[in-house]
Amino acid sequence: MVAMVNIPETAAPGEIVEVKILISHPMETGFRTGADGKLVPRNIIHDFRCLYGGTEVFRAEIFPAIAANPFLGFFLRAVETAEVELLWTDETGEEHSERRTLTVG
Amino acid sequence: MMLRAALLTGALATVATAEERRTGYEMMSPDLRAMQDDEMSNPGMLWVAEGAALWDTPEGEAGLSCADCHGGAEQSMAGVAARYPAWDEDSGAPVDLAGRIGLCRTRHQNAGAWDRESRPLLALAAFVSRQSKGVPITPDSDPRLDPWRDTGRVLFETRMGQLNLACANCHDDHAGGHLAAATIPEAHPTGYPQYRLQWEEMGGLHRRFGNCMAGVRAEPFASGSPEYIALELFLMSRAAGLEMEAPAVRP
Amino acid sequence: MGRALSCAAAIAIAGPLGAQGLPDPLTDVPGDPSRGHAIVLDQQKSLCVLCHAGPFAEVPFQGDLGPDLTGVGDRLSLPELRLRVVDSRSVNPDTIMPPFHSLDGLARVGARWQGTTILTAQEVEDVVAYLASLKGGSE
Amino acid sequence: MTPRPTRRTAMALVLAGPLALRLSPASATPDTMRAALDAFTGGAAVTEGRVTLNVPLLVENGNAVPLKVSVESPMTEDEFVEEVAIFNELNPLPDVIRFRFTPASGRAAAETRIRLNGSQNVHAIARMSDGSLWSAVTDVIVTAPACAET
Repeated sequence: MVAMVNIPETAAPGEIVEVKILISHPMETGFRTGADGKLVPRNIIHDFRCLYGGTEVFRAEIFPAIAANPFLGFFLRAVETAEVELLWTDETGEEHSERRTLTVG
Repeated sequence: MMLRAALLTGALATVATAEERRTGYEMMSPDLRAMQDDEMSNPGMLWVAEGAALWDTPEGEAGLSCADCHGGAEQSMAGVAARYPAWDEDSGAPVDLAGRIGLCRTRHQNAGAWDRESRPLLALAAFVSRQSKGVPITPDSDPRLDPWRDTGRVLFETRMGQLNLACANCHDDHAGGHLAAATIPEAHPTGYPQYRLQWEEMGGLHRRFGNCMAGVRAEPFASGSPEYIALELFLMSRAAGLEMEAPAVRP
Repeated sequence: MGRALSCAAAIAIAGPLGAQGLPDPLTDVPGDPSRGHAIVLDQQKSLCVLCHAGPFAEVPFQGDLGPDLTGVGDRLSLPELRLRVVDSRSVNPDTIMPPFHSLDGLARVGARWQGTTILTAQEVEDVVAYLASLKGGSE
Repeated sequence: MTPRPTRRTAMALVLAGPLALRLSPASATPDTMRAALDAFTGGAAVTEGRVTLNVPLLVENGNAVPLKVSVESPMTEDEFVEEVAIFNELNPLPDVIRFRFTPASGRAAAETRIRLNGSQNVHAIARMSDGSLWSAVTDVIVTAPACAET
């Protein structure tokens, strides 16, 4: 699964930085009929988390009303050099992640 | 013939008409333009990223990647999408960019063909087209393409389907008008493959042709058919001078 | 079907006399304006409001490619309306209005639509009855 | 050839009709959304304010509508925004997304793109760390709804 992540590489202590992510995913709603006339099974990313230094700083509970190839933007306060980990799960149950290091100083 | 004459009258005429013409981008809301302009926001960039990875991936029995022959796409592919479709000596016919990538696979990589609307082909085409972003469309001047362009023009102006409409009825005569809420664009193929919100994914120009043909209740031609290649050649000539913007975002 | 083709033939003859329209109803059942109203608003079937604005409060987005249908019943007689709905090419050969009840000269019609007109003869009568009722300003 | 409208007049044409023709008043709230909203608030009072919800007034396609939400808050351990829930009126499900913030978020703001099945109101409700609830509502005109096939 392709994802594009944008997090500043460096930040000053206390600075609030923006995190953006674009994930390749159909976000199949479960309400759509396919060519065979049957409902296409739901497959959405339903849970998204952001850990900073291992602690959850942001989370999103996601419903089928989020667009295909979902885009999320949010913030975190830079306090120390640590890993920023973005984790998400879809209906297949498999967890995906992207990691970036945020250098603070 | 008129078209060919127009193409031969030189650069000044081309520039003047390019200024009068408006791409679909210019007709979009500021929000959609922003979605296209910001690389982190443009969903088509996911395909570009996949294409960049595929460019360096060895494929087929030859075990060759695109990069093995072409080197860095930033240099070797710059402006290429703005010149296509181009003449293919071996088949004695024009090929579009997706067709050329397909021929590279079968002729040089000894790999199996990809469907024209398959994800990897769209991804590679998006990556190659991206290398022409901002480059003015400059149709190939090979005279062997001219009869194809003429055929494309005829197709553009031929009424088809139960609704009995030609492309030109909407995109020449009524561009800027409204079909219900939708503003009719001039149909310049500046940003293909493009991310269409209606599709919720990337798709090629020939898929878009199919949408329009189904819209007028006509029997679509096949993707990659000589008819669509001819139409693509005509539309690219008609759009000469407009800047490439792949991957475009459209409603 | 035979009816549609014979209409097309009639129009070809009527050509220059298009202003007189088609005085004879296509069916024995008089057009029903309320059914016609529903057909005009149907964006999958008649597609009328994709191109025409009119006194249709139910339709938030109306096209502007054809003339506004407000008061069209004052401007055109019933035979004139019938002729334009059946095949507007008899009035203007370059019209972009689809021929709603003619198969004349169509090319490359999709498999799903082959041999059928956009509207049946009765639907044309219903639509024409509705359009004829659009009088005065928007209601 | 008919004269082509400029971009500005084209937008004006699109805008002219629908604003006058919108049927549902801003206060209209279908039952399913009201139920979902009540489930989130637990029936507690919601005050309008402190929440800024940005959705374009008019969108060409409901399949990907940009949405930005932010809430006034110092975002300290003592006082922060816990959660912002977004609701809609016309999709099959009233829930859209729930953003869960922490003091470490630094700013109670987030953006995403949503699907909207037609012109409607979109609601945002924020729950603060002190339990208070704040809201904003905005209406969107969608010219081609999500799920519609052309």
